[in-house]
Amino acid sequence: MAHLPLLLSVALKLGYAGENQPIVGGALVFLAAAAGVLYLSFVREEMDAGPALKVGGFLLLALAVLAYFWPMRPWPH
Amino acid sequence: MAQSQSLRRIRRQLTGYVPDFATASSEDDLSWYLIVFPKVLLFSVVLLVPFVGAFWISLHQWEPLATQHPFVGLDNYVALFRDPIFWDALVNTAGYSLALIAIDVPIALGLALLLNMNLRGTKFYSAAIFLPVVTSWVVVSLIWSWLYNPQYGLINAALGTVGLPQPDWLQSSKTALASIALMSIWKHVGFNMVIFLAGLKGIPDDFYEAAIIDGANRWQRFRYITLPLLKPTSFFVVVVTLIFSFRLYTQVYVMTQGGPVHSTYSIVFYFWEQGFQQFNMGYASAIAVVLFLIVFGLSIVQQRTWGDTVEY
Amino acid sequence: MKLERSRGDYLRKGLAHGILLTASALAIIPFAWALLASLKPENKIFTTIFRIIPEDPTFANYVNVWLQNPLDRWILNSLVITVGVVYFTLLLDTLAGYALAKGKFRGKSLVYTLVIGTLVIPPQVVLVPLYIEMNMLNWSNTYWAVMVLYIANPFGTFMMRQFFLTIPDSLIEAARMDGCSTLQTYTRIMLPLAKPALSSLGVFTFIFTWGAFLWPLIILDDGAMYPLQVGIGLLTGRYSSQWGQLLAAAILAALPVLAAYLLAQRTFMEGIALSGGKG
Amino acid sequence: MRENRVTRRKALAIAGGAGAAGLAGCASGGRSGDSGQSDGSNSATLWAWNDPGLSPIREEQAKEFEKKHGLDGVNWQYYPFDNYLAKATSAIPAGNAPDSLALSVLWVPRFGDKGVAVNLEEHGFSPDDYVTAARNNSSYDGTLWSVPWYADCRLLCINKQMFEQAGLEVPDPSHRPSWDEFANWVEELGKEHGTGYSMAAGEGLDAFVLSNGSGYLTEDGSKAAINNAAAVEAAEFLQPMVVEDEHVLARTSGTTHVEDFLSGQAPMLYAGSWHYPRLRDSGIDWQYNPHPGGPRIEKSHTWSAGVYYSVPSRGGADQEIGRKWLEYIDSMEVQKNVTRAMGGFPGRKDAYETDAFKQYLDDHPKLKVVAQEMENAVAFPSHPDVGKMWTAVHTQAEAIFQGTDPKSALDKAAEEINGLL
Repeated sequence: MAHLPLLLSVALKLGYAGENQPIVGGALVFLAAAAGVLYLSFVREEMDAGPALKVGGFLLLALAVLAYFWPMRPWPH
Repeated sequence: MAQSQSLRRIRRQLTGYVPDFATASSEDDLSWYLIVFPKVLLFSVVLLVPFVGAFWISLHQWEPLATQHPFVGLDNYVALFRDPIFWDALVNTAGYSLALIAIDVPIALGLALLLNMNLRGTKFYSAAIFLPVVTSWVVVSLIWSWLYNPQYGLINAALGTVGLPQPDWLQSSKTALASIALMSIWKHVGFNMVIFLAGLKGIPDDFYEAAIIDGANRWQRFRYITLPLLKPTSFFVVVVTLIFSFRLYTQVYVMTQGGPVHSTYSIVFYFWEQGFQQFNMGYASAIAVVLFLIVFGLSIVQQRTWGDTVEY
Repeated sequence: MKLERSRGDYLRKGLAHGILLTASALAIIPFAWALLASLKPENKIFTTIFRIIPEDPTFANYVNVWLQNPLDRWILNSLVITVGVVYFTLLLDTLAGYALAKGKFRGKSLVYTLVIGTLVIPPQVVLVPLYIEMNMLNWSNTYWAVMVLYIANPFGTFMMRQFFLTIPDSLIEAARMDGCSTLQTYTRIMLPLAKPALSSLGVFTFIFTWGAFLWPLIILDDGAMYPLQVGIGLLTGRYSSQWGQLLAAAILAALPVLAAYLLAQRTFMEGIALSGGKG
Repeated sequence: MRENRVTRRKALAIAGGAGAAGLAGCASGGRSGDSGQSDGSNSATLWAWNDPGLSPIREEQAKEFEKKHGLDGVNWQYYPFDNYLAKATSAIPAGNAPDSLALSVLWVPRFGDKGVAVNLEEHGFSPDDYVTAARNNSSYDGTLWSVPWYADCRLLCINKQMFEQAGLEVPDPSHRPSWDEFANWVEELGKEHGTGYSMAAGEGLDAFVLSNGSGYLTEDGSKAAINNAAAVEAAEFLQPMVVEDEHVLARTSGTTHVEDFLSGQAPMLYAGSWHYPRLRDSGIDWQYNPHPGGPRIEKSHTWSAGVYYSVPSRGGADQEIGRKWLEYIDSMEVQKNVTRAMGGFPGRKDAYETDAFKQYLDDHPKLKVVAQEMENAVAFPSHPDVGKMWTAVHTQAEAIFQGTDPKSALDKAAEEINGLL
């Protein structure tokens, strides 16, 4: 478990994002949520997820990308 | 049965289901502990341990910026029971909670009954009435502190055109708490209405058909079918409303800061003021512990008397 | 007899529509007023207070609030915190609710009393001890510290327990006979059945977390990390609040939550039916 | 029924894995990002309660300060005023203190008393540089704990147009009305416009009590004076105007009285010098006048508060950078432009003599009366529990304006204050 402190500090770094830094922690949260929702709506048949859940899954993926790239957008902010 | 079709759907899938790996695991406690463990760990570490910490702080004369905090035992609690402002806050909060339970819950039930008639436009009505629940307390309190302005607020302007008296709302100690309660009911009634509406949809129609055949009029049907069957829903609504109303804080903080002459002090606001404004965190934590005991007692009593089982 | 019934029916329906219309109007008027006030230029908000419809409506306040404050970042922060809390709340609360409803293990009633106990603790009360705890973990000023308080909220567990009580035990026996472990019964049978309850718990949690104010303010240090509600709180100065921008930000803050509610309204309604219907 | 052949173990792994990753991510510890503490990076962290009007000036000053000392970053952290103490009392003991923080006059004595602020007299700051009110506000127990960025005072603000409509002659801006003259104005304006004067209930009573020579504490600060004859006289003067003829509005929440004036509802306002920017842009024909003077003394007094900066002595603050910030705030370059920047008045005495300040007053005659009133301004009582006294008196003020007998209400406030001494 030697790399636990490394994992800890890296994971914590994700929890904070400065003024114009990419929100890595946020992207991870959106990815986890997207993975869960997409898994439930496409892989688990019994859920017979309606369109809202499926669209929601992809929306979360889009948010993950947005969270990562939006702070680094070229135009001035 | 509202969810009977989903039950049938699951059974159909189950029969065609072929488990393709080792025999079912035995019904030992381990798997249940594994399931409940994450949540219990989380709320113990994040809520219970800090609450025990708050109790420990309440045994000290804890001034946030001081370096050492002398142990004082139960002095904070003794001072608390002799403090008139604490009793004011307790009476105000109990009154507010009673108003919510006595007015908010019946109105919500009434609206739910009307919406259950499946008139045209039900979706619009339920969305509109639910709108206040969706916005945050800070925003709603800001908007209403303008509407309540005695001189140029919208409410008094409307009352004026109809010739009704124009009360001072938040400016007078007689009507301040009532104004906050009125606004809170306006914001919260949609929440209870939606829960009641769902409860009504859960009642099977064949009960009503049988009653109509026996010639039961509208009131008898309501009295002898709807109300008893709604018991678990009302239990859920009253418990949530009770717990929620004892947390009265944001409206008081934004609109009146305790209101004219302690008339809108709530327990959590008094806790916040003592702990974060007046530097007596020990005394404030004692207030919090007493509040916890009161509401915890009330919810246990409520659960014992009402119980959450239903007889068909 | 037929004519009587229809006139009585007609009258009753008219009355119902009347009451529902007034209730809806009362619910919407304050927001309509706030929307109209937010269209007035900043220095005219008070001087033209009596005029409800602004004579020179302008979107200046919306533009200013967007340019002068990191509103885009605040909205993103709110989304990160809210989506994170909703996801983990649904994940953990359904598990705990299922265990408390259908589980057979020693200490179940103790855990249930603990749930009721923590449900009753007002969040403001644990702020200082929790701040000290978070600081020991070096978590202050991170998303995780904000989220953890709202994920720990046992309201979802209480609600899911109510819901899972309505599932007849016969169904679980059937699943056990087919060789599902406790966890598999959960994912195979319980989750699909709980879909509506999941959506209502999801919307309730989304609304509560979206409105979070005091805890994020205390635990976060950097203005760029603030969720939207705390950002709006910053627009109220001690002596000079920028009312125009404040109202504009308030309207913008209400839109995502309203969208979440309208999106989930169908399953939302069905969901509470099951949890509230039978206890 | 379609049979899904994806083996459950793999599927479970994906869902479980994704959730677990997220969970593991937040179960970890470690120091948060570079929020500017004194850990090597040469940047400053400053706190202030948020005031939308002041933020632009603060950003400007941060840039100049950064250039002057070659720092690689000066970041402001703002918190709402009501929760500012909650933030400070949580963060400082836990080691997240800023390098310098703005304090209200109600908090300076507490920070001094608990030794949380650095004693500035040991670092070349001397209390005699400051105007009397600012000097008393920034020190406690005879020691200087903070440096005034700007000081302020309270005044009367008049809507000239509404005055003329009521048939009253607009007074000269430097004229201090007596109580009777003020009562006559309120009477005439009330008849014409329905309302004569709008004030904050608590501070409004304080101002009239001070203007009659009384205050929270006696001269030597040993006993409560809020219930002495002069104070009761002030309360008995105000109460009928609020309760019976309702020509005076006693507001209980923060900024409503200013909004009464801006919306043309109230022709006279209990105003502060910091309201100058809002009044200037309001499009109303207004002027400041000195606060009415009571019968017992010839020169009236009003509170002086403002914004004061301190350096935390604990909690990981980089005191060296903090002191540099105080020196910058205390520099003539900042003090002489304070009024131009945001309508506040300099804390430093010698800033009043500079040409920049004098020139600004000539260009903005309405502020001349504020400069005149700054000499009469009185500091808040220098006591760690001044916040509790403030709440005690203001609660009783609200009671008086709801009709309670003034003497018994002020006796209760005095009893509470004596309990704190």
